[in-house]
Amino acid sequence: MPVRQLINDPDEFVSEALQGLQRAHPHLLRHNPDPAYLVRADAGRRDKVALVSGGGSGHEPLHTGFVGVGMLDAAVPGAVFASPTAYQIRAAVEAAHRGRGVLLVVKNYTGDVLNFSIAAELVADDGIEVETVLVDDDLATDGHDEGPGRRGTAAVVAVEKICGAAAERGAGLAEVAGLGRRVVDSARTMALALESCTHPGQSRRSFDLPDGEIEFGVGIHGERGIGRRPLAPVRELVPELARPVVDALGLRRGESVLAIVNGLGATHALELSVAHRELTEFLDGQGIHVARSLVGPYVTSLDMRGCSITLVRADDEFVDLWDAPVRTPALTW
Amino acid sequence: MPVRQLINDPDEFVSEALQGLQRAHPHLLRHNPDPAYLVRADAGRRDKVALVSGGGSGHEPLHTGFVGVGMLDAAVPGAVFASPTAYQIRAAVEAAHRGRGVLLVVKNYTGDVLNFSIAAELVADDGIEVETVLVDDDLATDGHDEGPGRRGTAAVVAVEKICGAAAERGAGLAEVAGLGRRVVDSARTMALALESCTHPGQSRRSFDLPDGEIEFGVGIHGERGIGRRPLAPVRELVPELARPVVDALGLRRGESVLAIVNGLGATHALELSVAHRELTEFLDGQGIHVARSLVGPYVTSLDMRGCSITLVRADDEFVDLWDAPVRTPALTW
Amino acid sequence: MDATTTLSTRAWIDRFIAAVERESSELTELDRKAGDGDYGTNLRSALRRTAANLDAEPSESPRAVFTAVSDAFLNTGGTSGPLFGMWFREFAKALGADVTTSALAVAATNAAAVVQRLGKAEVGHKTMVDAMVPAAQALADAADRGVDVHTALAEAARAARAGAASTEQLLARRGRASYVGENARGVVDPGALTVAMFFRAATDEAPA
Amino acid sequence: MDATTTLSTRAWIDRFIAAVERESSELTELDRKAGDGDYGTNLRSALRRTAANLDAEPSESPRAVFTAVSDAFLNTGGTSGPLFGMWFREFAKALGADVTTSALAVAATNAAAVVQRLGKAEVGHKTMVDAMVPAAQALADAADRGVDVHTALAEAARAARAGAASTEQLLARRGRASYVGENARGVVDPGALTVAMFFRAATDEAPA
Ligand SMILES: Nc1ncnc2c1ncn2[C@@H]1O[C@H](COP(=O)(O)OP(=O)(O)O)[C@@H](O)[C@H]1O
Ligand SMILES: Nc1ncnc2c1ncn2[C@@H]1O[C@H](COP(=O)(O)OP(=O)(O)O)[C@@H](O)[C@H]1O
Ligand SMILES: [Mg+2]
Ligand SMILES: [Mg+2]
Ligand SMILES: [Mg+2]
Ligand SMILES: [Mg+2]
Repeated sequence: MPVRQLINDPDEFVSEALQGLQRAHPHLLRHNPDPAYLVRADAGRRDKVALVSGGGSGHEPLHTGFVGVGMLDAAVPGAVFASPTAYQIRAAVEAAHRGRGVLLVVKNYTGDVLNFSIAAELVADDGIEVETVLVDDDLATDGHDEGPGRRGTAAVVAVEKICGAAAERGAGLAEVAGLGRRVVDSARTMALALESCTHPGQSRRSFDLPDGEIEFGVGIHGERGIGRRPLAPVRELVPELARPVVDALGLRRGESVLAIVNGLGATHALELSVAHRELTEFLDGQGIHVARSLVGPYVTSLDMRGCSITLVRADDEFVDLWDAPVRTPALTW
Repeated sequence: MPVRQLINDPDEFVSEALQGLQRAHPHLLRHNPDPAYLVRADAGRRDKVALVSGGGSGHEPLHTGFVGVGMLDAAVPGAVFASPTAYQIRAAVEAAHRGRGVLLVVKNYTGDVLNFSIAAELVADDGIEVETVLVDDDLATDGHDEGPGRRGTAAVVAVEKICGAAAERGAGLAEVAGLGRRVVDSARTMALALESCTHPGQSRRSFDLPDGEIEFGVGIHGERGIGRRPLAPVRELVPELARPVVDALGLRRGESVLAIVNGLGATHALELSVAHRELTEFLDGQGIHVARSLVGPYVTSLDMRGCSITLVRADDEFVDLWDAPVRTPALTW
Repeated sequence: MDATTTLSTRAWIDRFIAAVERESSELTELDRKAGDGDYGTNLRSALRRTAANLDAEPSESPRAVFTAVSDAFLNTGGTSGPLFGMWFREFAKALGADVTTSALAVAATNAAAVVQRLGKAEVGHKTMVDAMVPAAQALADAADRGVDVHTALAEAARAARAGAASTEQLLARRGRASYVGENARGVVDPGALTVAMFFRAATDEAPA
Repeated sequence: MDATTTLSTRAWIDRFIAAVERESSELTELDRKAGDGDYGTNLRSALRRTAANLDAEPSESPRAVFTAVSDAFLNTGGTSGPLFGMWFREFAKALGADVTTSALAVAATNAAAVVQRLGKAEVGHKTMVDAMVPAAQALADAADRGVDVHTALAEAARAARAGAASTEQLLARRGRASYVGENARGVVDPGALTVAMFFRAATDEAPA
């Protein structure tokens, strides 16, 4: 018995969702069915550095929900939890290019890195200037010297927002890329799951948790985390997430951060608001100032329950670009 | 074993969430802890009709997420699924009042109707002009002549958006109230649940569904609906929801609607996008034009899985007010 | 004679609170049989808030005392909270510095009318209204006959008690008890019983 | 002599496709033993797309044929799809109107280098690289010696096959097979085997 979902055919799930999203935002988005990508409705105007991101589906609103003014120019979705192809990415980059080069924002996963690198070579051969920002914020995967490095998770939202704002203001490719790398260097994330997730059409969650335990240090593909911990009140769980992030960034009293309290999919808004309250209490206690917060399901892992906490060390430039206007399906201000 | 949630104490859940929401939007919202309500940060300027709504919690972002410019001036949250008190509502109305009267937007539930009516009398005695719009869009509860009438569900978002825009533009109380009643008359909703919800701190879902069945015609308080139906592909389920709505409104070929595809809590964005696709396919087939769509979790029922579909017969005035700027935690354009 | 300096409103409310504290589990039991079982809790929390309000701003003025009672009920959940809040509010409005029989008659008559308007219940629907209306009628009769406040309130208490008792054999037409059909028969409505307790407390001795 | 009109690139690819169709379940079986079991599916879907591309725009030019192959692989998932896409792309770049031994040597050398750069695998890491590098070396040697295309490709095929066979006893250091540790020992790497099949197809007879 597959898990109950609003779905037709698992194989058509992503492409039907793209159609549905485009139809909800016809003034913002254009949908190319094959190869599949979403691009800004006003793509083609030769006026700015274009931002392109993508990756496996199942993380919505990331990335498709961030296409629009002040953020992404195109998003390239793969199948659920699977990288888009290099060919898809190349097509999206070509559609998104607005004459001033393209920034690729790539979460650090083997398939994404490979396909985005290849796409970067292909379009460079076609004469489009490309830079890549690799996002690797996930602290749970830190410290393995020889492996693929830290995974990319919710900090990608900050990278896309801040770089998107700079591009919209007219910054050049090198500047936007440098900014993105600075955001990556300034950001770390830690996540926990109260319940794992289910692939469309499958009948079982990706892992089961014993009574009274949570999974600590999860990523966004339903994989196990770095360990089991006792289920505890959120006022204890949030500091367990935030403390290592503060330490890894070396944040000190008096510093400011952008904070992202991200729902992993099936976490209710009330829960995320309470988690945000606990985060502000914790950071207050550390003398760290929350300059801006983003609270909601932004980088999901299908129907996983739980949350991640991302902190980005914030200077005035970051805050200013964070505050700049943005108009996308999932983020608008 | 209570359901796994990011929670401290069920009794503090709502008030801690209010704090967390306010801290995420300090420039938009002010939080009054006792009696509990949220009010626009710029409340008190004597310049417009004020809109106040509220009801049980557990439906977030409704109503607290809609406080801000161009929508609500105050939201009054009760405990989970329980009405706020008359006293709370009175305090919120007094804080929200901006010199030109107050519109109360009330979902049709016994407790809400009672407490909002009482609050209306109390503040009228205090010399504040008040009008009430009762929202009763839920088709599943239609046709019981003697009972409490249709429940109020997701159409409340359209009422708050459209009335909020008119008030922001300077319309008078009678005009805003009349507009609200016209939206209510033009709107109907139907919902289905794939899985029921769990009260904070409780260990069981409010009802269980047998394999292969869904609950049709649910409301937003975890109560059973009007019947079981077979779980089917979303391309069949969405017309089952939309067809009775089209019929009840007597929508004909060539007419336009505002469409709300609302997630009931734990429904993933991909699923809602696919549901929206199916809705546009269905309405296309009926010759009905979707003027605007809103797709997302707007009126939730804790962690229920499923969706509701609301259609609002749209004229130019509705579309124009729908498009007017809004700036709230959960709705901004 | 109509005036009374002997009736302290504050003492009346204190006796009422004490009576409810004694009976609250029985009241809850009635709501459990024909409702959702939270009645006693709702009522006690309103009255504890009342006591706190009165202690915070002590006053003997009937208006101030009943305003404190009304505010406390309006700050309480359930169906009974707001209805009692509006009921007591009419007492605050109608009673001046002194409590008179005719002012009580006006208060109780307006109060029953407000509750009926808001709750849409008639006598015989098995609600608090079944005690409120006969009590108001008794006070109006007493005012017509010019009897003193103590006698009038004793008559109101008897009428309210009879009204409450009459609910035992009724099927409920309003409130949650209306959902349980025949199962509500044989159960006195706790809201009506509370109204009777309130009037009884007016003329009782102070609690031990 | 170096030029060849006798080697039809299109026929070469057709034979390669046919060979993969015959062996795809064995290839998948190898990936199941030391990976996630989708290798045959990934490869077949790329080659079916190749066939469709070639049928849609028939061409005998080596560049056009290898571009079609490359595009199809770049449009395919998995790790092997994009790596093979970039590998074949170097063949498209290096081969002119006629296929020569020296052009093949350039193609295979650049192609192996691209795959190594992107996949960060060395010879001995138990990947497709273990067949690509010796094949490129064989073609470079053949070009130095000035041997004809058929002979050169036959030498490349032998080198690739030996390279693929060498993976059987290795522990994997790249790709999913690296997650299974000792369990990968005894399993030939399917990517390397595919490279050998590709060179073998160059000089084979057309399939029956
Ligand atoms: N429509 C109504 N009008 C008047 N009184 C009512 C009405 N509905 C319920 N009541 C009263 O409220 C009492 C129940 O109160 P309470 O337990 O607080 O409400 P709830 O049913 O919301 O839990 C009933 O005993 C009855 O006297
Ligand atoms: N880093 C790498 N460099 C070169 N080849 C690799 C690398 N990783 C894997 N491969 C090749 O890819 C093959 C597996 O391909 P495939 O099954 O499509 O990938 P996936 O592991 O993503 O399912 C392996 O047999 C190996 O030859
Ligand atoms: Mg009750
Ligand atoms: Mg109750
Ligand atoms: Mg594989
Ligand atoms: Mg695979």
